Amino acid sequence: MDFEFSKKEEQLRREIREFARRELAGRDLITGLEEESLDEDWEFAMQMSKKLSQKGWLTMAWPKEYGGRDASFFEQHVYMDEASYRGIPGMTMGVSGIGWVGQSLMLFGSDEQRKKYLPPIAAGEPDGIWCTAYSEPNAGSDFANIQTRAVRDGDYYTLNGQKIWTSCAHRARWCWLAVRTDASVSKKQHGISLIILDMKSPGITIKPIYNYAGIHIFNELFFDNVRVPVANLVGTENRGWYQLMQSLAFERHSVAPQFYGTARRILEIIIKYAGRTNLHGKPLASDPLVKHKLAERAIELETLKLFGYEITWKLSKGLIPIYEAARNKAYCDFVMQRLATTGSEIIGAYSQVDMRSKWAKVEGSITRLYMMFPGISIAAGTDEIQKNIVGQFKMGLPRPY
Amino acid sequence: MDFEFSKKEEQLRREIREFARRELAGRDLITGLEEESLDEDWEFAMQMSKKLSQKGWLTMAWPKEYGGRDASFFEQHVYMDEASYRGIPGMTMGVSGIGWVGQSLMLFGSDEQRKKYLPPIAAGEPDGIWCTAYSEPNAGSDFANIQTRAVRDGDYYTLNGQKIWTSCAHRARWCWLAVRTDASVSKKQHGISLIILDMKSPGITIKPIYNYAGIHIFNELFFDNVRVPVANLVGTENRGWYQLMQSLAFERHSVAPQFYGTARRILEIIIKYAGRTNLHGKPLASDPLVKHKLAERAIELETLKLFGYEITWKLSKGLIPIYEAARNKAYCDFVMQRLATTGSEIIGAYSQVDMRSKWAKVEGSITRLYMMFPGISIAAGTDEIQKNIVGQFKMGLPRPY
Amino acid sequence: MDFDLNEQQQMLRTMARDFLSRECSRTRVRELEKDSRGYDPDMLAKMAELGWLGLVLPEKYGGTGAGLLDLVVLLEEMGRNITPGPFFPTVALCALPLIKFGTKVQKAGYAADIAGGNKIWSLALTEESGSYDAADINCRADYNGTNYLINGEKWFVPFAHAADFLIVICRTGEVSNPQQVLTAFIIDTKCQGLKIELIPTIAGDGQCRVRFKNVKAGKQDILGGVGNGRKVFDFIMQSATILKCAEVSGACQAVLDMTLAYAKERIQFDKPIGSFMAIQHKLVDMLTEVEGLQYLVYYSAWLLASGQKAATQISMAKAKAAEVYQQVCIDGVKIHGAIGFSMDHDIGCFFRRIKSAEFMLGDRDTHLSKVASGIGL
Amino acid sequence: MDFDLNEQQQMLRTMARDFLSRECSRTRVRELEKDSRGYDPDMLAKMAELGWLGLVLPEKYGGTGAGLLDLVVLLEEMGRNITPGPFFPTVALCALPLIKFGTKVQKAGYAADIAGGNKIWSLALTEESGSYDAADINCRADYNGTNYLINGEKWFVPFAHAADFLIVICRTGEVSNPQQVLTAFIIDTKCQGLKIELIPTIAGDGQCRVRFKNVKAGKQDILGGVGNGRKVFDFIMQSATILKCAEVSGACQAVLDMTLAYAKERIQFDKPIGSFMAIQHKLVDMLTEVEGLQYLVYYSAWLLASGQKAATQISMAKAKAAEVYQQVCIDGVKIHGAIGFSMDHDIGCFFRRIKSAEFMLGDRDTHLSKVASGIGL
Repeated sequence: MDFEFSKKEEQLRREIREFARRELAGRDLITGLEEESLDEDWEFAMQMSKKLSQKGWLTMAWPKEYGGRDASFFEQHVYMDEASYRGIPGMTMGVSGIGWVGQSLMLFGSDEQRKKYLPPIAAGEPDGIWCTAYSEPNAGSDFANIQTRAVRDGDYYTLNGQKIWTSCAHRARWCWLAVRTDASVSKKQHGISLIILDMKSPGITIKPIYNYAGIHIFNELFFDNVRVPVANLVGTENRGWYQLMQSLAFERHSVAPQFYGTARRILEIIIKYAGRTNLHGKPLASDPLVKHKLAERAIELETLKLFGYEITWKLSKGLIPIYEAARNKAYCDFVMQRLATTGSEIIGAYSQVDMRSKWAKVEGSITRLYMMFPGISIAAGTDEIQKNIVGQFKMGLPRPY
Repeated sequence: MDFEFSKKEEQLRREIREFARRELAGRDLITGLEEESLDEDWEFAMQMSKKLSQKGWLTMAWPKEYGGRDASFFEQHVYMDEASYRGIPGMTMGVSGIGWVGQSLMLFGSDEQRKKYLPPIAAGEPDGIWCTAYSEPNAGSDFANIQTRAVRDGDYYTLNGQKIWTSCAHRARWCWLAVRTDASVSKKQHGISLIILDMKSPGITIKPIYNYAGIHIFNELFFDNVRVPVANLVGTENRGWYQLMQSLAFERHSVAPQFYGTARRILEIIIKYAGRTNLHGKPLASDPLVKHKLAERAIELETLKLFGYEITWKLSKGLIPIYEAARNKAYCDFVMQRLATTGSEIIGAYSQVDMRSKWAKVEGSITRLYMMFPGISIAAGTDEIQKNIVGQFKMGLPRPY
Repeated sequence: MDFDLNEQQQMLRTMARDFLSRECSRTRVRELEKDSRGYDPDMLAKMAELGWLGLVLPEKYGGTGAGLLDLVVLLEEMGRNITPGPFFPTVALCALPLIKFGTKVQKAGYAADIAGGNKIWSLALTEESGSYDAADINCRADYNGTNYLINGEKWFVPFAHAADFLIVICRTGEVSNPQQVLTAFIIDTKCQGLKIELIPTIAGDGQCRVRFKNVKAGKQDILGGVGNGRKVFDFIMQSATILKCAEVSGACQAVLDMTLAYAKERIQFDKPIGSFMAIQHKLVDMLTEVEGLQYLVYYSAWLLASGQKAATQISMAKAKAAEVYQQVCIDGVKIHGAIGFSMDHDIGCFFRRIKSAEFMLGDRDTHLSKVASGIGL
Repeated sequence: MDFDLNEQQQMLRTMARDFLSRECSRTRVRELEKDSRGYDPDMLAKMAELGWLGLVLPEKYGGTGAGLLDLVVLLEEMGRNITPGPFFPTVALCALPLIKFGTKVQKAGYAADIAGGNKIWSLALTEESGSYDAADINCRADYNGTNYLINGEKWFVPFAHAADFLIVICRTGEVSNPQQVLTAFIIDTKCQGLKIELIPTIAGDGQCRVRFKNVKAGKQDILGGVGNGRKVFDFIMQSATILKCAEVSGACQAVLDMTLAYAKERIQFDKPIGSFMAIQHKLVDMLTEVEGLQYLVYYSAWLLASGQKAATQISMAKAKAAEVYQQVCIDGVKIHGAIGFSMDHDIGCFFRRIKSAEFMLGDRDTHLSKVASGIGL
């Protein structure tokens, strides 16, 4: 048993802290996806991505040949945690590329695909920005129900159909797309393929979806006879389902360290707020109710931290943490909700103040989290889906539906 | 909208209070079923039942011809609430008889059955004590799976099989018994009948089950060629399932007012304890954490009170409150659990002290509740079963399994 | 014992549901969130025509003299539809204390304009702290021999930017006994020294900061007598709070209704999602809490309306409302899945208002403390 | 970073699991609950033979000189099996502070007998209030020039009735600074003026009230020096608490295991009940909390063992242990249905111990307060 990070990992943490101090002075803490919404935020995030790439951090766990530096899973963990804690925009480059597209291409992609698509991601370039389109109006939790068709026609597929809840589509150069290539199969999971879509292709319509806090993260995508070269097929035709499952697992691996970083920062901000804010002539921080709520949140965060450590440790041992990723995702959602509600109780009426207004408290972090947590918790699979995975893969229980 | 009890109902409440003051002085508060465990408690409970009958309260909502006095549902409500609050043993006479057997016989029983079985219940006699045997080792939540056979043989049924979790069997004169009279049916719900079993019949073995707090409420019943006259069949052979559903609804109707009475008493006892007990030199009652926990419990109890009022009001209007009864049962379980855990946090280490020991605090009420609530919550249908009923009957949702 | 609405209340409910679903669709609600006024004067005028603004005002002032329970029914419906605008501050926060504490002259001068929908009112009570504890009122009104001069700030004043008059609760005495030295004033928003700014909120629901710099008030502007502000405050903390709870209760019902409908209609894995036990039981939990809240609101409103002690039950209702509304919105959005998270969906309108409902007239902890003292702690 | 046990710990775990499942079946646990001693001296002797009682004692006192983490592993296994008896008070509550604070003479005099299983020890700390706040220690030890005279009561002292020695924490100074004036004494239970009574508990787990009436203690009986009781107290509140958490963590694992097994095997509606979503997701929630607790226990034990600041994390673990153990037992019993409620079923053994685990060494609120101060509140 040993919970110590190595000297090298601690050194990395210090460098990231230093980088953030230098680059971010005075900027508000913006959680994750929100940077995709406004042009000025996105522009800043892209500048940061470039710099993070130059520091060698953006895709550090990738092999050198693809623009990484063979860093350990623990170093990557430290990056995710610390960069999230510091709120460095661009740290995930719109998520898809460094989150799962790169790793998936390394596993299933052709040599040509790796050579073409990986370097711009590693370089933090606009050409390395990806979106991921899985969901459709009738394929949410029941994800295998994909209807968007790709019909083969010589060297091309012709795409028709609709995707929804595609984050970053309005920023992306490429799309990691799940389509149905065989509609004749009896089992829905079969006949699905993964293809790479050039977002500049004619026939794509992007329609923004504003979330209920007015933030533009999601989009609808419509495909009207979009032509995609067959060379853009990833892996084997009609075997996309299994690749998808793997991609989703990659996605969930980084959830815990990343959200832990953000949440720890927010908790610290609230604690400071409680220390300097008086009510009835006493600091909020001296109120037993406030103290106990925040102590409970701190315990949840400490647990989340360890769940994050555990998954990284398992990855580092060459294990494939399936249930752990689903457990962590569900636990993150729980922790987020509790932190958001507790935070809002502490800042009180100010939790309804627009997060970018001059009257926002705690850098708008609580209002932002409160507005975003239900959406984040739905993304990458609902609570129910995650718990089903744990029930099946860890506990050996039958599928509950 | 009017939430006032009538003068008559308020008068009844005062009389019950008076009765309790006179009869119970100095006795500990014993919740519900526990009185069945020890002989001396049971004897006292039977004395009380007799007196309650003499006061005209025991079966007051029954028609006069069966020993009742045609009292309103609201009067019965007041009785359940106030007698529970005062902790009057014997107030439900082992539950079955006044809880559902009587009402069921009025609905489905023959004239002869009513004449024979109802008067001893109304009179609070030992011959009016019933137990109810539905559950079997493989028929719990899946209640239609009953295997105990009653095979017709001329004027008799011959019983073979096993029942379990039969409360009060060791005290009962009669048993309200669900058996399978037709094993050839394809749908399990068919082929079930309700019969009245004389507990003195040869071939019955009663095996006590002590609960994990060492209290004897439940029993196993074994039937070895027990002969039951066909005249003891209730209603129509093989139609017992529908009668059972109705009996279960009767059972759940009184859950809310009865538990509310007990819980209100316990909450008051804890509040008083918190007022007179010092910690760190201050009364517990001045600790914001204690205050807020108890305030939350008080809100839950107030909600439960209103749920109880609502069901009585609906019954009084001639409605058949099905989902309301299930909702109240599930809500009671929730409230019980919260009250037990909060109570134990307040009395602290004393919550583990045997409830009959001289060192028990708050009359042992918290320890008693804590030890009993999981069992009570399983009796008359688990949380899952109750919520399924609400989902189907109120919300129009499909059965979830 | 009777849980039913009476005939008049049933009619009012039907009328309100019809009117609001026609005039105040959720699409309209979203438009009004972006509108700088935050409400629709025409809609307000129609409400006045329907007699809603004067519902609880005596007939001699142009009202219909209905009771608190009728207003509860109406506000429940408004909550179902959200109904942005100054109805709540005018009627619940101001008209009731005006009728209760106003002098004949004040009532004669102001009430008819309220009933007619000609004047908008609001209550300036809480301050920068957001607290609804009387001890935290710092805004001062000092008597200079002829006038009171009001100085200080009030925060989160709903629709102050649209209001003609404010009831302002100020400290007029020394701090030694902070509860005894409050006074309520009626202030014309056009008066000198008053500055109103809109606070940008997530729901765009027209909450304002109001600053007072030597704002003059005469003796005739005092509501309820000098030093009696605590009484006015206590009255508002009961009557307005239970009305806010009625609104929240209606909102909870609406969220439950739309979520249940969606759970029946949304098919995943070839089944409506409402048939998955985890979803179904969540819906049942929502129903239980929403019904419980509704009954608690009715019960405490009835206690108040029938002149019984109601403070503890009202605080119970407010604490429960805060909790239930938040939980129902969160579960509702999650059951809706991604669609519930989009600006175009109605459920977001309710989600954005969670915190406004929670903090106006006192947060959960404030009311839990009141409940605790009510039960003898 | 490594979550794995080392080889020695893995061997210890295997050995403990084998031994305890053989020697300490749950049927045996139930028998011991009814036994007036509350434990089995033969079992204890065997544990001594296995080297468990001396596990963390230095070799020169007959111990094996293993570390705190090894003891964590062992106590986790004991928690899985409940293992009634004075192992915990002797080793976790007393041997560790004896080794840490004892004089050479004390260690030489007492340690070998502990390692050999010849003497049983316990800690007399909390009093009638049940509080683990140092300020609530009222039991006094007054110096009369030759001896200290101890007067007062200690409550919930585990296995005092079986103990040969008690560590007793007393107030030896004035009340002005209540935290600074504590002293720990080693008291022979055969001494005059000491009265021990068994408190009947639900779990029959041998907790006692100990009364002191002019019990004499000499300077040589002081552990850690006069006035240094607070240090002893703080040490125990960390090391013993994390060991209690390890025990609870093991118990939680056992409850989860038996509940999961039952959910797979119990058929209702022609399906294992674990396939109903509401049950399955409850099991998943249990797993998540049980794993979280286990890691938090390992982590804080590692912090302590490696000489880092550990107090906050230990309090986190204790607060979480209290919550998780209760929840897992309640859900476990409910999933078992009626059978889980019967005296013959193993799960009841765990249920009966919820409150003992919760309150020994400080309840949830006590530890949440420590966490709060640890995070800067």
